[in-house]
Amino acid sequence: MNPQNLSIPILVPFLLALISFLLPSRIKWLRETVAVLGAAIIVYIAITFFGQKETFYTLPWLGHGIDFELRLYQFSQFILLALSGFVFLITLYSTVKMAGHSRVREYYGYIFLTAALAAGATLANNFVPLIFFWEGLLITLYALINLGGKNAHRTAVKSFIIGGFCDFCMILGIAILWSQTGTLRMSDISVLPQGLLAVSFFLMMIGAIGKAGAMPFHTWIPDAAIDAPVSVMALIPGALEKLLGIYLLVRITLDFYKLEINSPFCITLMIIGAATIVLAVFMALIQKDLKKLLSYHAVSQVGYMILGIGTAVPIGIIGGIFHMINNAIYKSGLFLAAGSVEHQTGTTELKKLGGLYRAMPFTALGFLICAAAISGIWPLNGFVSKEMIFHGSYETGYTIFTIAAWLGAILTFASFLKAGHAVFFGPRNPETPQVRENKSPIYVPILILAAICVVFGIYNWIPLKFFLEPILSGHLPAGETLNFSSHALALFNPIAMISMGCLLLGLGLHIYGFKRGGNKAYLVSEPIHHLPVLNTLYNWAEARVFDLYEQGIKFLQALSSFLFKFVDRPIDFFYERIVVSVGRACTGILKAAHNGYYANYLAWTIGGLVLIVWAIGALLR
Amino acid sequence: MIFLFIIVPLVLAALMPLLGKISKRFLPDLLANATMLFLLVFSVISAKPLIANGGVIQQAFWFGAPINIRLLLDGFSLFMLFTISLVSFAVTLYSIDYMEQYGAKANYYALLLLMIAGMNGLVLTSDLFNIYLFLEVAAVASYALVAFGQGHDELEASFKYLMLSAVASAFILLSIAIIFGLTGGLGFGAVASGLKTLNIKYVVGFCSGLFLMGFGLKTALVPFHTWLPDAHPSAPAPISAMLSGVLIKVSGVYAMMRIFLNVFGLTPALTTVLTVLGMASIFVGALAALGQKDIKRMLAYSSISQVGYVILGLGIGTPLGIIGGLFHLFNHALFKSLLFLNAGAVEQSTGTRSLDQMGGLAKRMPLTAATSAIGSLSIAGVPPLNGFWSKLLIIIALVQAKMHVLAFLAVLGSVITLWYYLVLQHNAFFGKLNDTWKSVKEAPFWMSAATVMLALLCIIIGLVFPMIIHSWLQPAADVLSSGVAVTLNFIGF
Amino acid sequence: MNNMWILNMGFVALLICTGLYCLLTMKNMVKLLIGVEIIAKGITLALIASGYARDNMLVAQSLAITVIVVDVAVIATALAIIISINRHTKSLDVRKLTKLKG
Amino acid sequence: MHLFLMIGLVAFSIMAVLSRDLLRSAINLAVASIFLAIIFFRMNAVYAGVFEVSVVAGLITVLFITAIALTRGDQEVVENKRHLLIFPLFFLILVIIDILVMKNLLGKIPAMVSSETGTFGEVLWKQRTFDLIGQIGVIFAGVLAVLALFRQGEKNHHGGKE
Repeated sequence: MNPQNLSIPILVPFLLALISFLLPSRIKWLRETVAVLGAAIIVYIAITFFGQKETFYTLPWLGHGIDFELRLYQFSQFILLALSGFVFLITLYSTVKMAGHSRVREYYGYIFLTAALAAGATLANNFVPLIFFWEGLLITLYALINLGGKNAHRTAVKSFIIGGFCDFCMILGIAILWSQTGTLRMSDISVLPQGLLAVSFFLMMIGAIGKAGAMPFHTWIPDAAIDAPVSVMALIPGALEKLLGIYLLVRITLDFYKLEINSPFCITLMIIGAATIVLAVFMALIQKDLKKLLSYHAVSQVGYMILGIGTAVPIGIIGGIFHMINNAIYKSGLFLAAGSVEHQTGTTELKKLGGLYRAMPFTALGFLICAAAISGIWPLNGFVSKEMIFHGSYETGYTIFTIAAWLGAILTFASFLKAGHAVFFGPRNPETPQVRENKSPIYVPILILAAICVVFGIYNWIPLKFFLEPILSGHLPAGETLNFSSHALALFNPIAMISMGCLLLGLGLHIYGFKRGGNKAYLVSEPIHHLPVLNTLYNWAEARVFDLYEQGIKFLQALSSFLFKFVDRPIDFFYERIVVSVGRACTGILKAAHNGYYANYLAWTIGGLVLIVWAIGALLR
Repeated sequence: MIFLFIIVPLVLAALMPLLGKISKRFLPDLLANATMLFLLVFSVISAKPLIANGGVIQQAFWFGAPINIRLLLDGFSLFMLFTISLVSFAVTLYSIDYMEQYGAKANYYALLLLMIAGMNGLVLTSDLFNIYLFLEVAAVASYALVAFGQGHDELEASFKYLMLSAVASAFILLSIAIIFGLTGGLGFGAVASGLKTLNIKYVVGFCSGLFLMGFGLKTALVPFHTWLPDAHPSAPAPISAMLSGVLIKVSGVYAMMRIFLNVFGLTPALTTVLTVLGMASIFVGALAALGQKDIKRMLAYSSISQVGYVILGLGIGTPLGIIGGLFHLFNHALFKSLLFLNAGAVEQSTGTRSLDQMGGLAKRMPLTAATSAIGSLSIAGVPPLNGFWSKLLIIIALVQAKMHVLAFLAVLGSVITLWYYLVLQHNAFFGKLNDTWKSVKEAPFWMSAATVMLALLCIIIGLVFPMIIHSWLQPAADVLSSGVAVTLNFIGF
Repeated sequence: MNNMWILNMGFVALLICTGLYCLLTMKNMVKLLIGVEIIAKGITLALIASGYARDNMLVAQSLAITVIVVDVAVIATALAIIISINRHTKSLDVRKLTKLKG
Repeated sequence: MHLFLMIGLVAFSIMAVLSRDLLRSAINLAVASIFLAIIFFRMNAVYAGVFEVSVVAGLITVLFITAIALTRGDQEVVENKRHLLIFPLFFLILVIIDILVMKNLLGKIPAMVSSETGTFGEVLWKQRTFDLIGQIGVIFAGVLAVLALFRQGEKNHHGGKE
């Protein structure tokens, strides 16, 4: 493949973004047509790139090792394909969902810009372009959230600051890495995390998991679920950020740093992963809004991926990556289904919904398959990847993490039973208006995603063989081969049995809660909500006590009022009285000096001449 | 044929009044823009490959016979040609809509073309006297263009400009006469070799003092800057852009640096004087700009300040300093013309230049506000726009040359720049929309096209500046930093 | 020959300083222009004197003629400006031209 | 003789500056030009001399007189009488400095030999062709400048700020 072609996946979406910004809004179907066709082109490009040989492309830029370098290899091909697939589906979906939005022109422009930047971040083989694209994604995310409702701006700022913090950590980490290794080319770096490099590992890890939305950098996602357009949620926190964040995390743990199994770094990752799974799923369980519930799951599932990658055993890593792609598929499917419901009923509050499966059969079908997949029901893809992660974490010997993951599985299933039950089954809520199925551009993407869930589950050798095993192939001891498909769907081993047991437990929990809640599906989680200790914790969580961002803001406010009184005022006094008055005095003198008299000006000129001639004479001596 | 750079605008300037009789607007607009586009393309496509192996001297032909016009094209002059063509193309584009209100478009374009012919001639010549001559061509055209509005302010500004400029030209010519009397030659090579054999440093010092004053006045270095805050704001906006964007650089910076670095050779004394003058300009310009209420006058003072940076960078004389200075020269040409064009758009729409009366115009003129914000941020040196990199290069060069105090002061000047540009941007475009401007409209198409083009260039160059430095600035800086040696090679001329 | 050049240059200096005095102190705009003209004379003289000293008369003459032509253009433009100003202000006093300041 | 002509030149220039009537100033300037022309003739600069007489003493004086006539009749600007006192003082100091500097320089500037051949026309045409282009440019510029300044406002006359 011609190396120069490597910039095409970046340039084409960029051009499309420009076109979208410039297209006149008068012609009705033009913009949608262009968007869908453009997205199709992006997918086509990604397909042609798939399966190519490893290719490098270097464009000299700043010199000193800071060049515009791209690299196409198995992993980035795969991510690129996944990215463009999601962009296509979301664009298709948006043609109906976003049609009435007042700023739809900007919407498509930013979507394509996001696609361009994400492709750039995937292909980058030099840290500086990587940072460039990475930061660009932050800006498009900010812009896209801003397109939402009236509180959107606050959430957008929140996401921007949290993302900015994580990216800052990453840049710091990269800087340390650069100073230690002397190169910025990503494919050249492979070091042992010792001393300063360990610090840089942690910093870069924060950047990666922060992008993926793990605890404690997740808090903007539930807020954005309410404020941002749902298609944005499906695309960015649902799919893109997971893909990119986990992609970078895998690069860090596999390529840049050589990690030993059960080294402190791996343990840290596993702790973060397990904590994210459990805490987020507890939060998800009690949510009474479908979109918010989904967004907490988006966080919780990241925990599985991080846990899987943190195990550092091949099956765990593959499981983590597989879970990343699976999660992106069913999570965007779920978000899109939620959007579909919202599009018809105007709400996503569980209380106001019910019995929609008759009216919206396709949406219901898609939602159920995706929900089953996320809960890990045999034989869907979620089951396969979760099993691999369970196996991986079990192999490390720290069973506690496996147990945490199982706990997460129980509650995930319970919460989706609740959500599915409340939205699609049970009696129709009299308050909701008469609804019918949406147009095909809305449910087709959902069904496609659901179909992929099934295919990747039953025929799991397809993704495993074509997408995932090549990634690890370079990292195995010689002679060993990978073959996971044999036991991927095996039900009859202890771990799978336990998982299945967990699902039964989840079902039991649901039935118990349903009975207790007076046969109201949206109340099924109340028994857990009102458990003695948990209740307090939940109340705190609702009050955002655990939200580092909100707490940070509060702390900053306190700090700033302190600084205002004891530091700022004195400085301000200095500034007001001295700097400004000196500046004003200088300005005043100069203004008075330019008095408009020609003779005065000429005198300056001649005086200057005399002075210069004298100075040159004196300096020559 | 490099000669086309001079003869094409000159011939068109001669034809313009006749064309104006045939068609009042269309033909002059079309031909002027076509000429600028031609010059721009010509400088990139045709002239650039010529200097692949260093400077060339090209002889002009008249009906097949060689005549005694030998033009020197090297990296430095090509760089200036490119800058002139680029800015003047934007300016003519802008003039299509803007100059409607003044009438006499043909006459206007003729003067503009003459000014460009003068600048191109100045840049391409290799003869001291021709420098003076073409400087006067550009200057006479610019006097008329400053006074083009025929109002009281315009005339007053033009008169002061003319009278001060005449003195400056006189001193330049006096210095040339003295050098002619000493060496008997006028070509760069002859003068450089003559001065080398004569070894009379005091007289050369005196002459460089005269040149410094003369070209310094054209450049608007403090204390020779006094005409600029009058003349640049009074001119029609495209002319303000042209004067601030290129004229002060070509007739001031280019001529000064060509003579000091390539003919006289830079001495430590000159370096000291240049850096001190540059520093003084930075601060006087910036502080005076801070107190301005008139948007164009503020921009004019800011030109003084920014040209100070250029002189500071070039005055250090180290290769990096020269690159930084030239890069800043180019960048300043871009964003200052952008800002002047924006100010013109605002003035045309609202009828005022006073910052106090504006406010909230971003809502009514979003494109102007956006491009103006880009220009302001760029000139204030906010990364990653182009102005940041050039200032950074200058400051690094100062640190390398062990002038730490100057480096600190340069940073301080940049802070003041940011300050008053924030004031400008805030007062003009942001904040509450003044009720008077409820019905204000965005600038017409060609005006917006010109400003958007310049704003995009600011961003693109900020991103790809290493390429610009490599392909355009490095040859120019090589010419300057090789000093007198490069001129002595052309001694046969 | 050289001393002749220096003598001439002395007179050139006198002429230029006279012109500068005129520019610095006079009020009438036309008078200022006369000052410019005197400086121009000094410069022309300097050119011719330089050519004379270097036995380069022909070049010096062509330079001097060019300078004179340039001068005419400048003076014509300046007079046009002065007449236009006079139409606005009905005055020739340069000290009243202080509207632009600060 | 040379010295006397020089002194005459300077004297008439001074009179042009100090004279309180503009018309007389202009005429004094023309006389100074004629002195300069004679100096040129004596220095073998025939063409320059002819040009000086015809253009400077002739054309520029005519321009001045036209301008003075066009602007006359409005408030006359009368120069201060004090100049008659101040200027001689200034001039005396100037002459002293001038003499001191020149005396210092006498004989110090080394000579360079350069010789030339050909006629004036050849030099102007063959050696300094580029100057002709510049001259054409300057003349154009001057003409267009005057045209631009004296044009009658078409529509939207911009200069209505009186």
